Amino acid sequence: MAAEKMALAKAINESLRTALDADPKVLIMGEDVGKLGGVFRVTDGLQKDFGEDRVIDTPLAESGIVGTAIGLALRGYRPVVEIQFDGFVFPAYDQIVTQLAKMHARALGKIKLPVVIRIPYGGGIGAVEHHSESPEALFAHVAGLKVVSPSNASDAYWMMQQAVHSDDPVIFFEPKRRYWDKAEVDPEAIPGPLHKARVVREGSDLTLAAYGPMVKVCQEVANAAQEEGKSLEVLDLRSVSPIDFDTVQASVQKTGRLVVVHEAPVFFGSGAEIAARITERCFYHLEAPVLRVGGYHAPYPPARLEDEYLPGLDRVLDAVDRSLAY
Amino acid sequence: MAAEKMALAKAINESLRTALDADPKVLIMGEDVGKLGGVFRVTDGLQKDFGEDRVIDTPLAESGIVGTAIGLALRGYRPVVEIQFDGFVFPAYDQIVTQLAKMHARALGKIKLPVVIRIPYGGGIGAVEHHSESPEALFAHVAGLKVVSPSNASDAYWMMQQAVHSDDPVIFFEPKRRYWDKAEVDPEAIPGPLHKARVVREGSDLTLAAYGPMVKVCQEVANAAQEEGKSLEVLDLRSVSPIDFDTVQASVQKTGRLVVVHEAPVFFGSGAEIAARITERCFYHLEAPVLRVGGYHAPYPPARLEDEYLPGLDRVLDAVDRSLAY
Amino acid sequence: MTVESTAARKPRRSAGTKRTSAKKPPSPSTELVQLLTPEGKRVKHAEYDPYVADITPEELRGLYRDMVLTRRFDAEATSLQRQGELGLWASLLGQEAAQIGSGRALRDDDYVFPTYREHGVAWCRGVDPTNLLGMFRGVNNGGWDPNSNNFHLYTIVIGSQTLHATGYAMGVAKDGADSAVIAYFGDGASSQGDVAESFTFSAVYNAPVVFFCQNNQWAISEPTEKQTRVPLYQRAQGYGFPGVRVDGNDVLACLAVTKWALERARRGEGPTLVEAFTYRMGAHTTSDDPSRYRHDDERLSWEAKDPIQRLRSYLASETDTNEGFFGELEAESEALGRRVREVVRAMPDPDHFAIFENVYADGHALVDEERAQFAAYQASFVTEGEGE
Amino acid sequence: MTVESTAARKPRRSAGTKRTSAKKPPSPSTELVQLLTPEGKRVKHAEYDPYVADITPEELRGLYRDMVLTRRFDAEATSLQRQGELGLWASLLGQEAAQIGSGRALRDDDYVFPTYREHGVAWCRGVDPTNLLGMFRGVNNGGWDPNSNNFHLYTIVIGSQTLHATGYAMGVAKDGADSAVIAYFGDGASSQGDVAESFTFSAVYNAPVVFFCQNNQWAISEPTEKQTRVPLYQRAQGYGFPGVRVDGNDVLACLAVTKWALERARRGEGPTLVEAFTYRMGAHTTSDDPSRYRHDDERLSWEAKDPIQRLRSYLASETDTNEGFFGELEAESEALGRRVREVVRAMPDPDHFAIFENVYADGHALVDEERAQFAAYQASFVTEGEGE
Ligand SMILES: Cc1ncc(C[n+]2csc(CCOP(=O)(O)OP(=O)(O)O)c2C)c(N)n1
Ligand SMILES: Cc1ncc(C[n+]2csc(CCOP(=O)(O)OP(=O)(O)O)c2C)c(N)n1
Ligand SMILES: [Mg+2]
Ligand SMILES: [Mg+2]
Repeated sequence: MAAEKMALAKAINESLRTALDADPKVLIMGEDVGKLGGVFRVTDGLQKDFGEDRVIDTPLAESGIVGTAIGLALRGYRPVVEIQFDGFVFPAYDQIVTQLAKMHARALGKIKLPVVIRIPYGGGIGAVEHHSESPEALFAHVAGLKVVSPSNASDAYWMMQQAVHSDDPVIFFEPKRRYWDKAEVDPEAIPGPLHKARVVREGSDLTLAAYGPMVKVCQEVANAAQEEGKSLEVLDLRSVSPIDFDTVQASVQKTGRLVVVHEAPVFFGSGAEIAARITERCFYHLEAPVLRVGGYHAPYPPARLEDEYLPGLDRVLDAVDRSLAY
Repeated sequence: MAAEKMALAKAINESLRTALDADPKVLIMGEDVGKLGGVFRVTDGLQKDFGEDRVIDTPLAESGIVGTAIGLALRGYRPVVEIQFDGFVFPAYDQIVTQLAKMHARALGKIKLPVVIRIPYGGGIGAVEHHSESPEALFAHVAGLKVVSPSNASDAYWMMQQAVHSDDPVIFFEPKRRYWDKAEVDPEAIPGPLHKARVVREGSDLTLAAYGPMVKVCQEVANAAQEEGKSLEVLDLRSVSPIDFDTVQASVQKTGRLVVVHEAPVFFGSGAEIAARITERCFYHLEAPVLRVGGYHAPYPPARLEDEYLPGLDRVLDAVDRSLAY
Repeated sequence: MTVESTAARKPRRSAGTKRTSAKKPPSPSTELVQLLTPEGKRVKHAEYDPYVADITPEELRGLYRDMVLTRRFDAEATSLQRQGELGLWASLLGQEAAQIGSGRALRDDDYVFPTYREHGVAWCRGVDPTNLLGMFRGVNNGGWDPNSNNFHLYTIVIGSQTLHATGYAMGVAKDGADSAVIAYFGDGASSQGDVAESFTFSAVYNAPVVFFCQNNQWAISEPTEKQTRVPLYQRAQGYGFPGVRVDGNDVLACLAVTKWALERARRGEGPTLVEAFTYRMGAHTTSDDPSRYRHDDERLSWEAKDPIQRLRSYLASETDTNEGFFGELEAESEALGRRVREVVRAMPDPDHFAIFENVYADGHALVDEERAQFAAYQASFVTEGEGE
Repeated sequence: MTVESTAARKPRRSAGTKRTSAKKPPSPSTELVQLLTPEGKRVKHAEYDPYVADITPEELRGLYRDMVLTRRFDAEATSLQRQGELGLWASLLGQEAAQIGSGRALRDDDYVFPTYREHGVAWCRGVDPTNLLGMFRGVNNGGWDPNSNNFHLYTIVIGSQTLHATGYAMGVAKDGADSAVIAYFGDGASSQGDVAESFTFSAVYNAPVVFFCQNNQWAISEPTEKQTRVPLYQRAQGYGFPGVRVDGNDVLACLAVTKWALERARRGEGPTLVEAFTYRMGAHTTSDDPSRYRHDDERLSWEAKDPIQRLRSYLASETDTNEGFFGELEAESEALGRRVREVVRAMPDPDHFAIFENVYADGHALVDEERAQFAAYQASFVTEGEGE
């Protein structure tokens, strides 16, 4: 595969294809991942090319999917599991939290759990209930899991490669509303470390930190702010566990201000952890408290209200203004 | 029942007895809650006095317990469900998060879900794996749930009364290592609101905020600090969702310093949310960043290591010193 | 010492040898309860005939009407989705008999726990069909009061509602009432742990609940063989209650079998599993493209078993139903379609503050705080003219 | 119109009327596979005799020895708990035949997924019994390498391991290997959704796994009737694979039935459920007090069916086993007890930094940061003398 412009969903598809090709132990599992290619077509064509033994349509039972993936990992396989939508990961939560996350430690390191759990997440696609949630905090709080989320096709390709190669369980959150956004993917490039944040855009007045679907919003915010003469630095965190606090710290020590943006509810969300830790690390540099923009403490609303619920250009700009007003 | 000194476990037992007596719709459900009276004897004697129809030994299936409790609530019952230990709530997590928490909103308010889920939680009792965890953050992040934790017998009695009367689902975290601690319980007293924090001890130099099992530790810390001439204010938050930020704010505006203490891992824990919000509310009052003392980002360790893992007198004092050093 | 060596050893099979694959479910023909053949001929059934013995032609026409109107409503919703009025629609096309047969077996005081596809059952319960569209339009997550028709909200997380139904039925038993509860779920759902747990709980507590599985043979793109290697109705046996497979395209059989199961529940005989063997004639939802995973001939073969056509044949040949009935029904159908269209198009978007409503019954300080912040934020956009 | 009125209506029962309660499971006698009576008499069984047909007296003595030593180890652990050397112990008292019979049916290349009570199976796998004590002492959460004896770590969350076993078995089948996997679980565990899902997955993928349920009739304080109203082995049928109930106190029958099930798996015939009908003679764990919920006579009646005594009777009356064997075994037993005692008492507490070890295989920045903070904090306690 040569360097090519492709959609984020396609980049993950290509990355999975590369992984299946490179290692016979890699498996794809999930509901409708076979002939259908998944409801978002992320696994399109893989069963056709790699067979039903490696690209496996499972019974409709998420605990069963993750539980058997654990067993397959113990047998030496490297399963990449698809959860069809964010809101349907909870039946598997017990297996993820009490088994997948803890088994390596339980065995004093003697066994490894190279399982990737892919979860299309977030809103903005006008879907019905349970199809637009952002539950990443519920995984980041749990030791033993790594949690990542790419914001663009190139990262999606590379981060999936790295997730599959990781000997730890990785919860791989895919920003579903960006599935169709295109970017150049170069499979020959040498990627940076999986959990390293990326400075998307340099700036001097304030730092915007985001991951997954909100990176694009933050870029738009930075553009809009620039027109008003404000210089915003935009960080793509890429990883929610661990979080690359060093990169955030360096940025905040330069700008003195930080706004964290995510779709998940603010209460007990990623923004809380980032605010707490960065305030501790940058106490004398901060000219304003770290502000958070995210979902409200309410169930994800029906589609016709999601624009009000989700952080968008205006709400982030509002937070930027409030921060700069300190 | 006259005012009486009793253990925290007994106070909950009495509170459940009062609730069963007062309202025929109140039910107790869980594994071993009947003849055995639960593994901690919190439901001791209730089945004998109220019968198997109201104090129900369930099959060994937590999703089933919570799922049927939801159904019973829809039929007009008020189930109080016991999860045997913190680490065993996860099979029920899907029912709690996607159904119990959201059904009232889904029905546009037309149905109510008065379900209490009792969870003995936390460490310090030398138990095996899954018996010492503190998963409260995983519930607080979820809108639709209320999350509380008493620190003493009197609160335990009253907060359980209020939880049973609440028309919302309440996750009731019981500090298992305090089950045997005694305090005066006055069933005639008029309790304050369920989600209001309590100033346990006034002080001027720094605020310690905790809930459940860590309140006692914070009181000991305040005593020890006093001997060194430091005046610490101790808050018992009592509620993790909502959090009584007003009381914390008032205290911090007085002391200028805050240390939050909980057993749960620090990363994405309650301390993060409190630090983020209080920093926003008290930005110009804080003389030091909000510090957090809690569990590490690791599975709860084997019993022989729990003293190192859990926040204790020395670790909290260390944080107090670090805060005061700013 | 190990004893392991005492039994004769089978030679090891070389790596790569295939194991025999899971058996296909046997053909259901012998075990299937059917009262009306696909051609519309009435066949006798010793066990279930009594449950429909005194059904009148009038009532049969009622069932026919229910199915026709449900299908019409469903088609209208599909077309409203195409027009952009709905975000999504889950069609019940082909499952009308299973839903109307079971739905009409219910008494008013029975309680229904549906999935997201029980539009026909909702119809039987008297739920205004336009109420079902709110969630698919995206204006709410369930727009009706469950208690006004004893019809619970649609549940999207697969299988969850079977436990709610079981708990509700436990409550019915506690109350000493003789009503029953019915839980709908699909063939795919049968794999979920929650469904198994609902079997366990209902059996142990002898709860008056009927588990009504519409085996429409597909869970999105997965055929039933991906969920089970034996017919699903057999699942019940291992939990200690009866299971029966009924022709899900035969409204009379569905009516009879569901009545039988409900009466067992009322008599205190506990749960029953009814597997209605039917077929999802359309796509899973309007977002789905079945051409990726199934052949058209399969669907065509099921068209010959159409639930509406078979009752129509029966009505036409065995009862006094005249053409006028069909003509009037056609007109009623069109009127229903029109009304649905109009109501949906006029359905207002929810007020923005609805985000903060009904999160809690007793209120929550954070919700209040966020609502206030939201109000202030919204107010900051007041246009200049308005501002002064 | 509703059709509901067409079937004869049963009169409503007045509120408060009790429903018939769930049926008790029928007595297992007829369906129970037994090769040795409680009195130690060998009974014939056409189907399962072949699996133990060529067993030698030597091998029978081996089974006896396994059971005696396992019981001795178990008793030692219980007493170490009483002495404060262990925080907790889950005794297998009474379940020796179920565990040794099934454990000795395994080949070295088979894989075991235990609960927290399979000390006898661990023994058969060659796991050093003192390794099992680490987690009960609180020095680790599972102290052995699962792959060195194909014996997975103890799993405490009820039922989880049945899915791991199923996945592992799917992997075995993928590899084209002819080994098998065995998953242990209890009667209480049978209610967990995960166990049901493992039945579904293993059936659909035809995975070479044996589900070995030790029905010891209690889940802590709950008798089996709280989990099911029919015998548990019947559960399998509804998922499309065979289930069989074996006398769990008969080591020979457990050996034979497990061998049969394992060979089915090896031949590519998929999963089997074996229910070993046995009895938990002691408390659930050392923290439990069974006097609160069960009568002593129940336990006493099961003492007459003791698994060890019955094989001893058989050995004494039907084989050439002399007293010397029993005497030597007694001495070996005592030596085992002594060794266990010594090893446990000498077991060191883990290094404090073990908290941060093995959280991740590939490392995690936060763990590194917290480890460093912890080190600095620990170092701050260096005594003055050491400090300079
Ligand atoms: C827990 C969960 N997992 C996945 C989904 C996504 N999903 C929606 S419908 C469906 C298939 C359901 O199949 P079936 O139970 O046969 O019902 P049918 O749609 O055929 O009526 C799936 C996988 C879901 N809604 N919930
Ligand atoms: C998910 C979960 N819920 C509850 C518990 C607490 N618990 C430990 S053992 C046990 C009873 C298990 O009974 P059974 O499956 O019959 O096994 P046995 O202990 O009799 O061997 C319970 C409820 C647990 N370990 N895991
Ligand atoms: Mg289906
Ligand atoms: Mg048991």
